[in-house]
This record gives sequence, C-alpha cells and structure tokens, in this order.
Amino acid sequence: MAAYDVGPSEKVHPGKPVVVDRYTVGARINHWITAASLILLALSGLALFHPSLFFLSGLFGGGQFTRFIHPWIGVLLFFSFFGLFLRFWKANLWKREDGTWLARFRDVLANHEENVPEVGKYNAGQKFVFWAMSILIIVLISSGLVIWEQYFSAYTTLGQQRVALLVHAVAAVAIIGVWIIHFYSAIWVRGTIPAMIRGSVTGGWAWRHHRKWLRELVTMRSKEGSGSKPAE
Amino acid sequence: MFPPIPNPSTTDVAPRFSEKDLIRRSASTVPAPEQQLTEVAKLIDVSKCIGCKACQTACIEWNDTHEEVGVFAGVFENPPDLTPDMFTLMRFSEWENPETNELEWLIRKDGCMHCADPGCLKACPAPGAIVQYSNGIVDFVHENCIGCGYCIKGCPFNIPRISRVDNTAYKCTLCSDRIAVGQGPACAKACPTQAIVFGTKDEMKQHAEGRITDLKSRGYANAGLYDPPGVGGTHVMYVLHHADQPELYSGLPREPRISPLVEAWKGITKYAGLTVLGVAAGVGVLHHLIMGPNRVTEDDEEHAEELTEGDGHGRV
Amino acid sequence: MTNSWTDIKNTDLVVIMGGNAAEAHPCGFKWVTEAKANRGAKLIVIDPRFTRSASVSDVYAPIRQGTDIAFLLGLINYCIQNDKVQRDYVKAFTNAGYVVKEGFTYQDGLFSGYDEAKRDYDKSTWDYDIGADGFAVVDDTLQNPRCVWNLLKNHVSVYTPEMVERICGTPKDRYLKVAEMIAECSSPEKAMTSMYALGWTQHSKGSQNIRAMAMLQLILGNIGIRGGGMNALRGHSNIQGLTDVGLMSNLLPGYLTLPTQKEPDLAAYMSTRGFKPLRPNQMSYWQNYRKFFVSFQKSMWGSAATPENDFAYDYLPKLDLPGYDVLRAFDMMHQGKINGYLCQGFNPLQSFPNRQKITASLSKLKFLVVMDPLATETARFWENHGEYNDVDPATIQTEVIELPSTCFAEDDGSLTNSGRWLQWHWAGGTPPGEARRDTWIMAQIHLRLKELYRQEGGAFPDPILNLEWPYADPGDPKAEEIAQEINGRALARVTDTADPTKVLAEAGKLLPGFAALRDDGSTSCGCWIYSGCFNENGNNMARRDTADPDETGAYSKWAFSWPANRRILYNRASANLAGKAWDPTRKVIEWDGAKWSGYDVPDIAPTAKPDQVGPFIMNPEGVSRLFVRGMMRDGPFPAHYEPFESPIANPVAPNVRGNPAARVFEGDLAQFAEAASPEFPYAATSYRLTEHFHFWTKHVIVNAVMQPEFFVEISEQLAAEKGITKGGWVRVWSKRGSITGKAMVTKRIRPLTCDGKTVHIVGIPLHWGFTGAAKKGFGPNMLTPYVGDANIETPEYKAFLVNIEPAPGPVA
Amino acid sequence: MNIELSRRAFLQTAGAGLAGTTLGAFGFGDIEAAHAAAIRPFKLANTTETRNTCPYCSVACGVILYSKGDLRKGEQAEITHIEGDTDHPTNRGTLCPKGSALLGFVKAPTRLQQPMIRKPGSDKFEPISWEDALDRVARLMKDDRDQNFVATNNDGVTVNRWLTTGFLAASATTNETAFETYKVVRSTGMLVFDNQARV
Repeated sequence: MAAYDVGPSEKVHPGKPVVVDRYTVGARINHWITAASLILLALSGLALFHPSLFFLSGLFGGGQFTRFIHPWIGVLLFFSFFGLFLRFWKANLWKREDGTWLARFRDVLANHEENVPEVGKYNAGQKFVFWAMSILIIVLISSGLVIWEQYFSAYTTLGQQRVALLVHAVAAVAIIGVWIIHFYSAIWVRGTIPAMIRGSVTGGWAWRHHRKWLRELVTMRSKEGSGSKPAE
Repeated sequence: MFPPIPNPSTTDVAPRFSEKDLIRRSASTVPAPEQQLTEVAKLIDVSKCIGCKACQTACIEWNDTHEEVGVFAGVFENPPDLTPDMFTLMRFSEWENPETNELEWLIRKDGCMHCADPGCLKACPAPGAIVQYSNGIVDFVHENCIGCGYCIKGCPFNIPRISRVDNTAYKCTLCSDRIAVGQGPACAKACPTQAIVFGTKDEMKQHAEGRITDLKSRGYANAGLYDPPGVGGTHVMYVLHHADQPELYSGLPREPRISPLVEAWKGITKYAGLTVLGVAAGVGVLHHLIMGPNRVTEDDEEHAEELTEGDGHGRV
Repeated sequence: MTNSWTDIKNTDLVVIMGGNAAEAHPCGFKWVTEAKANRGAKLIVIDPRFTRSASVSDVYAPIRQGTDIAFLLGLINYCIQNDKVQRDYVKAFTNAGYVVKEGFTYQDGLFSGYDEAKRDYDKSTWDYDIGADGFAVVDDTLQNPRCVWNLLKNHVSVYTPEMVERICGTPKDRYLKVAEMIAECSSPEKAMTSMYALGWTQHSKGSQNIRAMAMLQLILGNIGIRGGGMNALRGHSNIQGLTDVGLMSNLLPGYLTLPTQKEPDLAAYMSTRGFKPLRPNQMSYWQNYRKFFVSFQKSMWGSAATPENDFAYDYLPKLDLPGYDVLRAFDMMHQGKINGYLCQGFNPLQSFPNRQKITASLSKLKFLVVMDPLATETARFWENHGEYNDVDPATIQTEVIELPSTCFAEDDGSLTNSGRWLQWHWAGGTPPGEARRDTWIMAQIHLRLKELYRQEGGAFPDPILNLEWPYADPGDPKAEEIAQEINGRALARVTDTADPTKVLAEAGKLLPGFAALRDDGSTSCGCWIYSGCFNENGNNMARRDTADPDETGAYSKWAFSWPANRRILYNRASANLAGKAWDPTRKVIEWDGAKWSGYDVPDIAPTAKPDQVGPFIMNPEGVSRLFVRGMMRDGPFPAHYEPFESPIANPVAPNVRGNPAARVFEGDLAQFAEAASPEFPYAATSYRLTEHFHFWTKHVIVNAVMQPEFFVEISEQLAAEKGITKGGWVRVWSKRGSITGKAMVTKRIRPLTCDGKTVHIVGIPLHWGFTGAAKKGFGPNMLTPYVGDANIETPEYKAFLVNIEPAPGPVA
Repeated sequence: MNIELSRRAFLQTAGAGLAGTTLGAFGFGDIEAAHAAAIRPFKLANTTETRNTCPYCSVACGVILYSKGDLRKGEQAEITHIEGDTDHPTNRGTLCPKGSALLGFVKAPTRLQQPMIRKPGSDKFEPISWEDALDRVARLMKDDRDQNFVATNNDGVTVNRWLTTGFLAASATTNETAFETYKVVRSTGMLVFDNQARV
C-alpha cells in the first residue's frame, strides 16, 4: 500500500523498546519557534485585549513596547508556521478512517483507543488542530495588518479597521482555544512531548496511537531490507 | 455680548479639578467622585463662524504644537486634516441650497466633541490613558498611552491622531489646563466673532436657543442645536443653520454613536472570549482528573516489538 | 472712520462693499455680528467674490470690480426716485440747496473744463454762485434747477437698475433687493454703516468710490449718528497715525499742507488757506490754520523759528509738483533721477505695481537703506531666487544697508487705529540680537548728519543744525518725550482769548488741547489734531478706563481719540435743527438750550446754536458737500469710469478710457491692455486672505501653516473652459508680467454678464514672496498696471486684465 | 457652587461687561493642591504681563505679552506667550488668526539680528557694525544732498528742496517714531517722502 503519510526521515529501529523516528531536528526547531511566538502573541495580545490582563504587558517592558512588538512576533509566527505547513500538510489530508475515529471520539476521550480504527501519523484531532491553526493564522495576519496603526492605518478605512479589530479579537480567542486543545492533548497523551523534544517515540506509543503509521514504517523497512535475515 | 473669557492670572493657581473628579478611566475603574462637577461645554455657532482659523492658530500657540508648513491642495483646509499637532480644523464646504438657489459657504470647526459616552475611552486598552472628568472633559494622558490607535477606531467623529514622534494619541484637551484655573479654552477666547463660546453646559444650551431663534427669524427654518444623544450628548456642541442635515457640514455625522463593531469587540467578545478560554482550560483539567493520562502500556511495546521482528508478516 | 469699531454694534444695516471686514478685520467684524445678534441688524456684502464676509451675510450681491460708482450712484438714483431721502437732514446739513455757477456741465463722461493734453480739468466752473454778500447762494426750496440737488438728480438719472446690471453685472433683482434694504435707512430711526477698505481705494477713481457712498450716507442721514458713518477699515496698525502725522510728500502733520513754490513766503502761503466762511455764522474751523502751522514750526525749529523769519518758513522745502507719491518716486528712480532711498519698514518690491519696473528702479539706486524687523524682499531685491526673483546680482550696483529694528513687542509708543484711537503700548520683551528701536536709529542718523554739517558745512545746513532736539538722551529719545512734543507746550503763558485772566497753560507746561494753540509763537505743537493726547493730566493715550455709560460704545475714557477725544465725527449731525436727536434711542449729543452735551465730545463749539451753526465745522459752508466744488481732480460728482484695463468699453461714456483725470506716466500707457482686449480677456483682482497679513505673516510659521502657498482663484466655469483642475498649476499673465501658481477652483466666484458679455473673474491673493516660512510664490504686483487714483495716487490693484492657462508645475 | 454658575450670575457679570464670565467662579469643590496627571501645569503662572496692541491691522486689538523676566525691573525679558486682552473694548480678548500667532512674529526665524551691508555687484550680505553702518548712511545722504540740493528754482524763488534721495515711512511704527522721523526727514528738505497708506 502507498506510504501516503510517511516522511522520508521516519524510521523504525527494532530493539527493546522499538524506537521510531517521528520528527527531524528541523521540524522540531520549527515547531518550537512557532510555539514560542504563539505564546508570546497570546500573552501580548491578551494584554491589549482585556484590561484585567494588561499587566501582562509588563512581560514586554510596558504597553508601548507590547504594542510595538506584538505585530512583529505575528509576522515571525506567520513565516515559521508556514514552514510547518509545508512539512505537515500532506500528512494532515483527510482520510476515511478519520471519520470513524471522530465518530468514536468518546472512546478516545475515555482512553479506549482499542475501539477506534488504526490511524496514520496524525489522528483526526491533530488534523483539526493543524487546519484550524492554518486558517486562523491567515485570518489573524491579514486582520492584524489592517489594524497595524504605525504602518498600515493609512491604507484602509476606519470602517474596515473596526471590522478587522473584531475579527482579530475573535480569531485570537479561537486560536488560543485551539492551542489549549493542542497543549492539553500533548500532556494527556504521554510520550507526545518527548516526541517533539527527542524527535522519536517508542514502538509502543506508535502502536497505541498511530498503528497504521507504524505498520507502514515497518512494511517499508522490510521492503528495503528484503533478503537479509535476522540472525537466528 | 456674551461675557468674554477673563484674562488669565499669572499667579500660581491650584487646579480646580483633578484625578479625584474622574468618572471614567480607560481600561480601569475609578471610585465614584465625591461630588459632581458642573458640566462645561463649548458651543460652536457655525452661523457666526467666519472661518478665519483663529481657533487653529490659538490652539497651536497655547498647546505649543509644531505643525509643519504644508502645501496648497486646492482647498481652504490647512493642514488638510487633523494631525497630532493640529487639534482643531476649519472644514469648508460650498453648498448650493436647492430651495433658495443661494450659495452657502458652510464652515465648521472640527475637533474633539468630548462625548458624554466617549468611544475613544471605551476602545482604549491602556489603563488611565484616556480619562473623563465629571465636568465632561475627556482627556488623554500621554504617559499612559501606548499608541495602539484603538481610540481612533472607537471615536465616532474620527478625531484622535497618533504622533509618529512619540507614538501617543493627541486631540483637543478642551484646554483642561486653562479650565482648571477658571479660564476658557484658547480657541473660545480667540474667536473674533464669538462663534465659539464656553461656559456651563446649561448656559450653552440657553445661549444656543437665542441663536436659533435669530437664525429662524432669518429664514433658517431648520436651525438647531447639535448635541447628539447617540453618544450621550457632547460637551462641544454646534448651532447649525441646517440642523436637519448635519452631513452638509463636511460630513458631520447625522446620528453619531460608537460603532456596534467596537461595542461588540469591547463588550461581548471581551467577556465571551475569556470565558471560552477559561472553560476550555477547565475542561482539560477536569478530563485529566477523571480519565487520567493516556499511557503506553507494556503490551503496546510488545506488540510493536513483535511487529518489527515479524518483518511485518507477523499478525497479532 | 467717522465712528469707531465699537459703535458698529449700534447699526441696523451693515454694507460691506470695497472691503472684506470678516477676513481683513475679524475682531472689528465682531461688532457686525453683535449688531446682527442683538439688534437683528442685516448684513449686505457686495463683492466680486463670495468672501468669508459674504458667508455670514443676509444678502450677497456680486459686482464686477471697478464698477462701484455705477452701483452707488444707482442707489442714490433709486433713493431719489422712490423718495427714500431723509429730507430734513439733507436740507439742513448738506449743500443740496447751494446754487452752482452757470457753465458747469457734465457730458459724455466729462465735466466742464477738460484739457485732454494735460489729462486735467480747469475747475473754475466747479463752484457755487457767490452772492453780493460774499456768501454762497442757497435755495432752501431745492427748486432752482442749478442747485446741487437738481444737478445731482440729473447726474445720477442715467444709473437705472438696468444700467447698473449692464455695467456691474449684478442681477437686477438682486440689486433691487439691496436698494430696498438700503433705502429703508432713510428713516431717522434706521442707521446704516458703510465698511470699506482697499477694495474702494485701489482704483483709478478710488476717492470717488468713497465719495459716492458718503453722498448716499448723507442722503440717508447716516453721518454723525450712532451706528452710521463712513468707516474706512484701514490697513496697517498705524497707517492712520502715519497719515495724521503727515508722513507724505505734500503734507505737514494734522493735514496741513506743504508750501508750493508759488508761495514764497508765509503771507502768500496763508493767503490760500484763509477759509473764510461761505455762509453766515459758520465756524469754518480751518480759520485757525495759522495757529496750527506756526505751532508746528516751533516744534520743528524752536527758537530758530521767529516771527522775523516767518517762523522758519524757508526751512520747509517747497513743492514744484502736486506731490512725490511712491508711484512718482519709483518712476523717477526708473529714470535714474533718484540716487538714494531709505525704507523704514515697508516692502516696495512686493507692494508697488508692475514689479519688473520696481526691480529695475531699485537697481538704478546708488544706495538703499532698509530698516525692518524682518528680512524683506526689498532688502534682497538683488538676490537671485530663481523664477521668484530672477535677477543677476553682478549687474546690480546698488549698495544695500539692512538695519535690524525692533517690533511692537519691544518698544513703547502709541498707534492710531482706524477709529482714530491713539492707544499706548509698552515693551514687553528684549529685542533679538542687535535690533534697535526706530527712534534710536533715526536719532543716530540725524546726529551724524548734524555732526557732518557742523564739521564740513554743506548745502543749507540750517534746518538740520537748528532742528529742535530736546531729548534727555539726544541719541535715544524716549517715546514719552516725543508724545509730549506732539501734544504741544506753552512756550509762554497762554491765556483764554475771551477772558485773559483765565490761564490755559503756564510757560513750559503741556497744552490742554489744540484750542490753546496760538499763532504768535507762544505755543509749540507737533500735530495739532493730536493735541490733548499727553497733557498735564498725563498720558491720555494710556488710559484704560472701560466705563461706557448706557453702553453706547463710546468708551470715552479709553485711550485718546483725535480730535479732542471725540469718538464720533460730525456728531452734531445726530441732532436736528432743534438740537434734539433725530432718533432718541441714538442720542450722541443734544442741545439743552445753552450748550451741547451728551455721551461724546461735541463736534462743534459747545455753545453754538443748533439752528445757526452747521455740523460740518471744517467746511466753510458749515454743511457737507454733495457737490465738492474744485476739491477733487476728477469731478465735483463721481461718475462711472472703467478701470484702465477693462473687459468692456464704458457703457455711459464709450469714448472715455479709464479715469480721464488720472495721471499716467509716459511709457506706462503702452503697457495697458486695450478695453475688451482678446489677448487679456479676464478681469483680475487682487486681495488679501484672513490667514495672512500682507508680507509679514509669511514669516510666521503658524500662519504659513494656515495658508502655505500662493494660489489663483477662479470659477468652476472658467476652470472647465480652460481645462484647469482644482489644485493644478496655472500660468496667469498680463501685459506686464507672468506668474505661475496652483488653482483654487470655486463656486464662490461666478462669471458675470456685463454689457451682454460674459466676464470671468480671476482672484489673486498677495501674501507670498521669496523670504519667510511660507512656500515661495508670486504676488499680484507682477501683473498690475502702473497707474493710481486721480486724487491720491493709490495704485489700481483691484481691476486689471489677464489671461490664464493650465501650466506644468515648477521643475522641482 | 452651582448657584454661582446660574444664569443670573452670568447676566450680572455680563452687566459688568468686561468683568468676565462665571468661569472665574467655577468653584470645583475643594481645591486640589496636586495637578492631575492629565492636566498641564498652567504655563502662564509666574510670568510677567505687559499690555500692548496688535501691530497688524488697524483694529488695534489689545494684547497681553507674557514674559519670563521683567523689563521694568531691568531684567532680560523673553516673551513666552501672547494672548488677547479681555479688558480691551474693541476685541474683548479675542484675536484673529494673525493676532493669535503673534508670538511667531516676535520669534520669527527671519527676524533681523544685526546690521548687514551688500556691496555693489555682490551676491551676499555681510555683517557690519552699527557704528559703521550709521556713519555710512549719514555719509551717503550728506554727499547726495550736498550735490543735488536745490536752494532756489529757476525763478529765483527759495525752494530748499532735495529730490534725489527718498524716504519711505512705514505704517506700523508708533506715532512717536513717525514724528521724530518727520523731523529728521523734513529738516533735510526731502520731498520724496511717503508712507504705506496707499497699499
């Protein structure tokens, strides 16, 4: 069968336990830059969003600097996420099993993954996060530019700017929500965070959460190594 | 004539109002002031205005701003728009009255209206950057301003401007420093024809009535006072010969109000947003407490090992 | 002004014509808005452009520039035809009934006695019939066909509403509306005030523009009363004072005149200045001329002015010509007849017509001295500023000395406003750099000249060596010292002529006022009309008492108003022959059976009986003049003459070009465009903007911000015709020069139809030059013709012909 | 405190005319010692007032010069603000766009600072001392006067006139300057003498 969502660098290393490469160094750095800027944006954005959170601007050396830096971090996030997008969009294309997976979401929440179909490198939940982020970031960057007083206020009408403000605020709330899901899942599903730190997971983790993906890796490996027999 | 504004005193007079007279403070709350100051107002009688721009030069001189010398752009507005250094601007429009076929040169002094319900203050995210005194003055506090420009979007009259020098917002202060010592605004003192007068809001309304009667006697049937309720009334009001068509006066809004978008953004979104996020976080925690973490079991590892050892042929 | 700024609040109708009070005098215009707001007064604005004054008017009437006389005589005609005349006033207080000599005629635009070669009149027929008793013959019934009233009626009859519309381009209905409103003011209960300025004076018949309105005001009975009058708004802060003090080629202070070479001695000089009354009992105040003159001579030359030497009569230069006004001066300069020129302030390069001629003239000087607080264009006329001052310094051999003077904020002294108020001001700041007061500079120049003449001798040094110089520090006279000199002193004890026991002033004391002046050398007085400004009561110009009993607007205790602290001139005319106010609500002064008294200083002898002595005491007639005898060069009545450059031929006198009596220098005539010239089809006018004051405020950054750049104002119709866009560049040129600027395209200027022809108007403001904070720009004097008013030589800035076309912007 | 602000009080002060408005009577409760952060300290406090009149048009509005330092005490005085004089009957404290910007005239960048001379054919001004400048002016005047003075005309009448040098008086100098100027100019016999009345 076609290795539709297997990256070239992903490999299985037999042993106890089996080790599976999941993320390259580049992917990990890229991810963490994105993560960091998203968090900084959330903090600075919230500071300007709600008075009760204005104190957060202290983290950035005051309101003036917060106002100044927020849009620039936004630009950074945009490009850095674009990197992730190029890396992962294929693996996040929708699959038949994703539907079933979603249908049995209760079992997922209840930690009964045995009842859900085997999934590839990403399950429907992860795919949701991926696409939600992609769309929201587009929305945020475009509405953000419109309300970037210092450089772009001259190019739009006050009416447009007011719309942009509202859109930007709503989208920001949404993306933080999505981030919360992403972040919680990473904690809840143990072994996930190390994956993004070390780059590899144990065979068991792959077997439990992304069995289809594991099988493909193994199949590919055997194809490469056909003929060679393990020492008896 | 309307009693002129007295000459300033050069002795050090203590200001007659201060922070403890604030009724609103941007992105923060203030204790209710002990007493309500008498509301003041500036009345601009467009029908008496000769568009001489004395208000503009007096404003620049009093506030020590430094507007650049521009160019002639085919119109009388100079500078072409309000700027961080030009808090007030004469706007000129030539209108042929279809009823009389008379040319009317409608000249309006534009500037901060000091709304009772100030959109700038509502939109402002920086605590204390915009304040409102119980006498009606809405003022910007530059050391608290972060230059985000939200006030501009909040303002129904498009008044504040951000300085590219210090990145803070500027607008008419109603000469709070003069009023604080019992003076009137510099523009009102200068105005040669007393088209601008200043006093308590009640006095201004009474004075306006007299002017409106005079205008009606001169055939301006629709003469009236511009004190728009949509923003809770203003502390800068206009007497207009055509109060039924304020937009004739270089686009003075007919029914100004804080944009619903801004209201939504600063209202529902603000609260709903935080709630949603709070809930999301809460649910996560809750789920963790009930369901606990999703751990890889020994079993899973063995399966994985078998799978790899079985060169992919193994079945379980 | 016959009245004062604050008096305007008492009016019922304001007519702004030949001026633009709201823009040029905004704070004075306040009193118009007060009259409107408090009395329901109406405002009429008559102007080629819909000005900011018009923007607050009740009625605006467009008019072609240079046709005011037709409009005004039309109004007089309307009033006479519709019997809207204050008859009793006219009969009692004007020369309506005076019978004019046989032989006086007016035909085809010319009065009797015209000499075309001289462009001048023999005025012998322009006079009254003088009876055997030596008094003018008067027909109180106004029946005599030769009486002024009937001559006037006949003279104005041609100016029908149709003719006014044809000449002025004012739509007839609009004109009639104006006429109706004005005619209403013939009632004694209604007052109209006339506010005018350079819009009337800067024409080749400027003086007659003003006379025409003065005549209308007399017919309506509006002179001398509260809320009435002829109110010249005037330009600069002390142009009234400079003229009062006589800084003109042919004047002595207080409107005395300089001798001509036909008057070799004092006797000859006085013979033409006797001013014998033309009617019984009249005061003819100029009979005191000799007192004023002698006292002035004493203030000039003190002990050197003695009865023996005709009070130093020879020290005064004698005129060979009517005068050496600025136009003549620069024409002489242009001919190389002038070597040196000193400018104390002022900015001729910007101010005088036909700038090319001015530049050429200045370039022919040996030396030019400029005293000014600011860097003027004149002081730098030799400096190349590209198209804005396209000269080659190397070819200009003039030595220029620029002396920095102080400004108002750095010196003490008095200024006389248009309401004749002498107001004292005090220095508040230290002058910048090495700037010095004008009083210091002039003293230094004089002392040096004196010293040179003392050492070297030279041409007739006496008037210089003997010039009275009584100042504590001769090198730096104090303003107070000079003010006292102007007010005058008793050199010997002065007693009352009626009652010698009554001492008016002890020797050495300041004089109470001009009534104390003597012609025997016992008094000295620099400027008789100012006498009383600084007397033993102190500096009356510095008075700051704002009391105004019954709020008449007189403010009699504020500063000092010449003459004799009088606030309304001819105020005796506010009362009828019984001495009671025509309108009780407008009382100024009234006769109580023994004397005149009221809110103002009576403009008549306090005991002069109302039914005997006329109100116009400076006239030998004792009444005002609808017919002015030989006192105007261009006619005893005004008549409509087209500007020298006009878009149509004169409809009432097709063969007369311009004002037939106006002086035109050789060579200049060739530089005038023909009437209805196809090359120069548009009627241009110059004007000022409220954001600027002349060429001063372009040096002020804030004002430069308010109106940064030169522009040309045209109608939407002309713009469309020529493909000119709002804010786009245009070139405007006349027969004398060419300028470029941006276009202001506006509804406020509309093409007029005059004599069946469409006349487009081009407005050219005058505030820009090549020094200062504003953008460099041109002025109208690049284009205007070199000709002045027939009587006082004010240049014709308000009406000339140009052409216009879209132009590429300047190469940046 | 609102009583002070009643219309009646207003009319009373109106009656008092120049006395001013009830603004002066804004008794805003207890007086605050400290300035509110938003409110600028009143910039005219502790300045010196001098009464003057506007030098521009002939309405001659009353103005007040506010300066740091007091000339009458022999100090250097720097004018920091200029405002209309409410006590003045004509302008009642109001000023037009020119008058309101008078400070900019007093402090214009193009105010002349020192005497300058431009030599024939030169393309620049050069500084010169007052002494030299004035000596030069007097010399130029005397030489021209001595050369071209006309004592008598062709008919032998004494005319004592000097036509080859002219003097142009201004329009905004004081009457005192005007009269002194008149004396100095006329005593030389100069006839080419005019002012700005016409333009």
